[in-house]
Amino acid sequence: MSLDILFYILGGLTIGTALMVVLSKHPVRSVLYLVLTFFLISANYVMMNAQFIAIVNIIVYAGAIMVLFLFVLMLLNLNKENEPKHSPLMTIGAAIAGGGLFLVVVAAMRDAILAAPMIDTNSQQVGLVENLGKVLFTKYVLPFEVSSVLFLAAMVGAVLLAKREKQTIE
Amino acid sequence: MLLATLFESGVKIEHYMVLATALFVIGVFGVLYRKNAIILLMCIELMLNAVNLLLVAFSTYFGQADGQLFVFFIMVVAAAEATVGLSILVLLYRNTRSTDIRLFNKLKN
Amino acid sequence: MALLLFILPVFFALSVLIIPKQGVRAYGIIGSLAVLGVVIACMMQYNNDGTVHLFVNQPWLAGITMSFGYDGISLIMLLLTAVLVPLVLVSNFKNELAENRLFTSMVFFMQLGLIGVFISMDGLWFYVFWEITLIPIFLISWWFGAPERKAALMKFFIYTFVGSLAMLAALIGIKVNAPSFYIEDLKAVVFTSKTACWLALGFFLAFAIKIPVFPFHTWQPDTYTKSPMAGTMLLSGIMLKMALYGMIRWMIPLFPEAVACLQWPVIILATIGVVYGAVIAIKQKDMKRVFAFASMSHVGLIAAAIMVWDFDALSGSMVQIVNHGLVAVGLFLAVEIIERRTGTRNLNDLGGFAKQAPKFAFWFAALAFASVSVPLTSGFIGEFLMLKGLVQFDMIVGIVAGTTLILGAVYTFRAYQLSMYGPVTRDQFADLHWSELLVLAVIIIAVVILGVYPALITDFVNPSLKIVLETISTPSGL
Amino acid sequence: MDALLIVFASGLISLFAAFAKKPWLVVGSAMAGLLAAIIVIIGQLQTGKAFFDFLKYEGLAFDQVALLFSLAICVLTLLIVGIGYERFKENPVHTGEYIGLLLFSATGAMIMTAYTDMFMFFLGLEILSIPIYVMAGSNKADVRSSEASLKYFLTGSFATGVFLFGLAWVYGATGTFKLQEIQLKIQEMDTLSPILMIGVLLIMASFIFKVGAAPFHFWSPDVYDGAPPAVTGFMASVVKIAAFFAFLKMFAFCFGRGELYDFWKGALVVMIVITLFVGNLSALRQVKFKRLLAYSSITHVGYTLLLFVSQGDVAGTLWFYMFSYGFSIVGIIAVAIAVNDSEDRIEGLRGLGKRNPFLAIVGIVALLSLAGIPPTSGFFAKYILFSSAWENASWLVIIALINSGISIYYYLKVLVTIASPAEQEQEKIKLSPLTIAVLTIALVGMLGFSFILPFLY
Repeated sequence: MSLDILFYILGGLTIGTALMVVLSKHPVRSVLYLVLTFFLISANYVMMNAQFIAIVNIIVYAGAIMVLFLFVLMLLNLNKENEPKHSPLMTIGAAIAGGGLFLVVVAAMRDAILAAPMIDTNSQQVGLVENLGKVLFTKYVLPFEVSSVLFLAAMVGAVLLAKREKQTIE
Repeated sequence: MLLATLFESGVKIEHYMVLATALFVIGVFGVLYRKNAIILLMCIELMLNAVNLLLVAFSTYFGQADGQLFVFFIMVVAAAEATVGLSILVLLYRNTRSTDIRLFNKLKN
Repeated sequence: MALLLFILPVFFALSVLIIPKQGVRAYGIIGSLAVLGVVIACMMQYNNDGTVHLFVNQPWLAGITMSFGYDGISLIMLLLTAVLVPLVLVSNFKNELAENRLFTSMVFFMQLGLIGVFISMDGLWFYVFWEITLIPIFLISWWFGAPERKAALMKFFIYTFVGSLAMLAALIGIKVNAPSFYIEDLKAVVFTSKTACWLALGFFLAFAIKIPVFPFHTWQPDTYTKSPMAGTMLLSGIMLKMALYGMIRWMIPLFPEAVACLQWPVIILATIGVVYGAVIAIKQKDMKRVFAFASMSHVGLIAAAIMVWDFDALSGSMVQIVNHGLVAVGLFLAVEIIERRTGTRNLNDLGGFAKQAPKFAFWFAALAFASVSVPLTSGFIGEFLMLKGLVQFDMIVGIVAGTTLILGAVYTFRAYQLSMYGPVTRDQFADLHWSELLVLAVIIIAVVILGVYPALITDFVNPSLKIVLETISTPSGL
Repeated sequence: MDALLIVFASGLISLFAAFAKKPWLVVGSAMAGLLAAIIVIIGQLQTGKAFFDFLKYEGLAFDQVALLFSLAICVLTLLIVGIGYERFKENPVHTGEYIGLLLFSATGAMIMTAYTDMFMFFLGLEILSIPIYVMAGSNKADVRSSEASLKYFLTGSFATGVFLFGLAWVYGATGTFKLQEIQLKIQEMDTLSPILMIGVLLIMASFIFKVGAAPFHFWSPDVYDGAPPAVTGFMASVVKIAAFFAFLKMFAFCFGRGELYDFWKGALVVMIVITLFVGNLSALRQVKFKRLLAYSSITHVGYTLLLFVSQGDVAGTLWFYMFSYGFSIVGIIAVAIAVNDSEDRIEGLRGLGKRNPFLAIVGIVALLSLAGIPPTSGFFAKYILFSSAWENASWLVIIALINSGISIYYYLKVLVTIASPAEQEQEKIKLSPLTIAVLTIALVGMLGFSFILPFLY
């Protein structure tokens, strides 16, 4: 029963911080709320016994990606409230679109038929590093290798875009 | 292993499905609502995280590692996307001194 | 041998682009005469049993077959094309246009398309060549037409293209039920009469726009007046005939079930066109417009006669197709001769040329007589046979259509009289250049010979017409 | 797999070759790599053997169809590298990065043709997209280019998010990421799970986003307009081929079960109709050349979507259609690059016939092919496409034909602008031998592709 309550608290907090990301006017605050959201999501992962993903989530998202965001915000000196008022029409439109999507998905969930769970011997250990590593380096070794192409491309692209040209300085 | 018995103890997969959907919808709402490109990027990250949550929930439910590995790859891609997205923003900021997407309308007739 | 029908036009169309400017004139005429030679050789070889001689026949992509061949009907159309193209080139001999490489090249591409239309025995190839003809004629008119041509030509292109799309839809519609696009395969498909009517309507729309039949004619006068003379000649001389040929070869044989529902509407529309064209022609000031509407009137009669689907009427319409092709080219040349010398086509500004240019007066008069189908010209035979068919079909329709004889005389001789007689309006009017004389003489001689001895055409086409008719008179499935 | 490795390796080599600061070396190595890949693919098609056959790899299967699509991707990338060379040369510092990214993107496209599980599909999609986001903004001094890049990036990654969300639901309903198993699981279901339907719908929405069909097309005119022309050509040809084939594989193979098909077909049919009309009617009033191309490409997306409701050899039809469309795009983009009008007006094409007759001919033929006028391969492709869709959706084909009729107006407008003489004398356009070679290939492709094709089978 206590777990139930724990879930509701965690879930409520997650949604709350996520909403704050969207609603807060100050970009830096948004970033910080997002970091908080990621921590809460990680907590959810731990509750689901997916420790590895929980750790990676904190390292990659909260640690690397969000720091990058913060860094860019500071670099561009964007840490001020410069966003003008939204037109009410736009707000209502966005809210209706989002709400509609939510309702449709939740309605579909109500009589959802999931695939049969195939909990077998090592289901308790599914989220542990050892198990994931084994699957990753046997079954999914090719995607793993291929993702290096992705990183290479992203790296080259980022360098190409962010590098200052000589003529722009002159 | 108290936590591992979660699914037997009352927190159902449905709860996570709703939570993930809510997070995703907040992300979508943010993309439609906000005008600052950097915050749009953050909202997209939020959407991806909602997907991750959903996948992990399914993966645990099925007792199968594939879903969690997919999450792993989504993180890889999210990192790459964030890098590229932020460098595009830096580039644009250099040209326009702003990240407000409403200013980017040079392409209209 | 018959493959040369494709190879020669392509060869000349491309090679003319790289030869020196002075040679273009002669080169173009030589090329078109070479094609004429090939066509005549094909006619010699043809044993006149009325069947289709396929010289290529093999399957190709996605149910399309490479089937090309000819029978009597195709050969007459080929001959008409092959005769008219050199005439068009010769009639431009004095013009700078004839020196133009692009122009000559486009004429050859046009000829390629026309030949393709007449020898395709595969539905999709028919469509392909049908569309191909559109591009050169459009470019000829676009590049060399009157200054304010643009809107009219756009209208022309879009109109005809949209019509063709209807035909494409109909073709796809039949093909779904047939193994291939080969004409015999398509003919073998049996439809309910409702489907057949819809599909036949698709074909009819394409043909009706090109012919043009009454409510679809609005593109025609403007396009004719804004095109250069060569373009107008090609349009009215041969391109219209594609549609008439298409009716005989494709529309009715493919959908014999649809004759019942299409016959009356088409005949009525065509007959309205006959009278309407003639009446409008009488009121025109612009000479080219007179003959544009006249052409609509004449061709409407042919379309009506084809829809009667009677042996004599068909035979007559074949004669009239040839006759109208020749005469239309001649009449537009006459207009061009006047315009070239005086700079105007307005009938009110013209007059008195008969005294200054007696040779021109004579040949133009001969053309006018041929146009109104006096006996001894081929038009007489053609119109007589067609009207006979129409009267047999329905007395009232026949009589209404028959008024074309009287109305035709009115507008033709009005145009002739206003331009050639009356007070002299120009200080000088040079008589015919030899190239113009040649064209007019060839046309008149051909028309008279065919008028005296129409069997030259009818003997050739009748066996084939008989076969086409027979396949229909026993509708499969009934 | 061989060709995939070759293309990737030549992308790497191009990156390093750039240190020599000689653009021709970079382009040369890229083209050599692509040529080698083409030869390898053809060899594999002929013999059925590949060097890397002995490796078993999860997630990729280069079967006959995948090889054919890879071939199309390599050929078109080769042509686009060829026509883009002049522009790349202007900025020699970055040639290596441009070409390298283009080749990486082509690698991603090839992965998308051969994927058998969602892992590879997703990675392929991203490897395809991320370099294009960058390439769209590669004209760094131009704000419009950066803007195009941002718009493409935002919509692209948003679509990725939507796709993943849909995929997660499909995973929830089926419990697997493998195409084969997903298909099996869906077949086995007694009744369709609602979350599966939600998943399929979301995946379809992301697909509509990615290919730029209405109602999610708003980004594509801006992006096509702002990106450098060669990149626009790449987006219109290679990216579309890969995206269409990959999604076709997914929808026709996995989600093809009767009730599910009826479910998404309904949504798709509506979108096809909207796409056709929106693309065409917006194109009618464009005055800028690349924007016109963008809207016309939206219309073409609409035609191509007909394949999803067609019968028969759908993949073969798609291949033929996209290949001949790709040739036309290469031709028309080459014209845009050569004319190099900074304002990109359609009027800027006036007098092209005088400035360079060969270019004018290529442009005219490309327009005819786009409009689907015989005897260009564009016509035959369109015909085959329409006739395969006739059986299942004849009224949709008639709507598509009506739209072909509308589209003829704006193609004709451009065509006659090319054919008309200019008011004042303009300087002649000189083409490099490389461009001429590429254009000749494209011209042969546009005119002769459909005639060669039967002999290839």
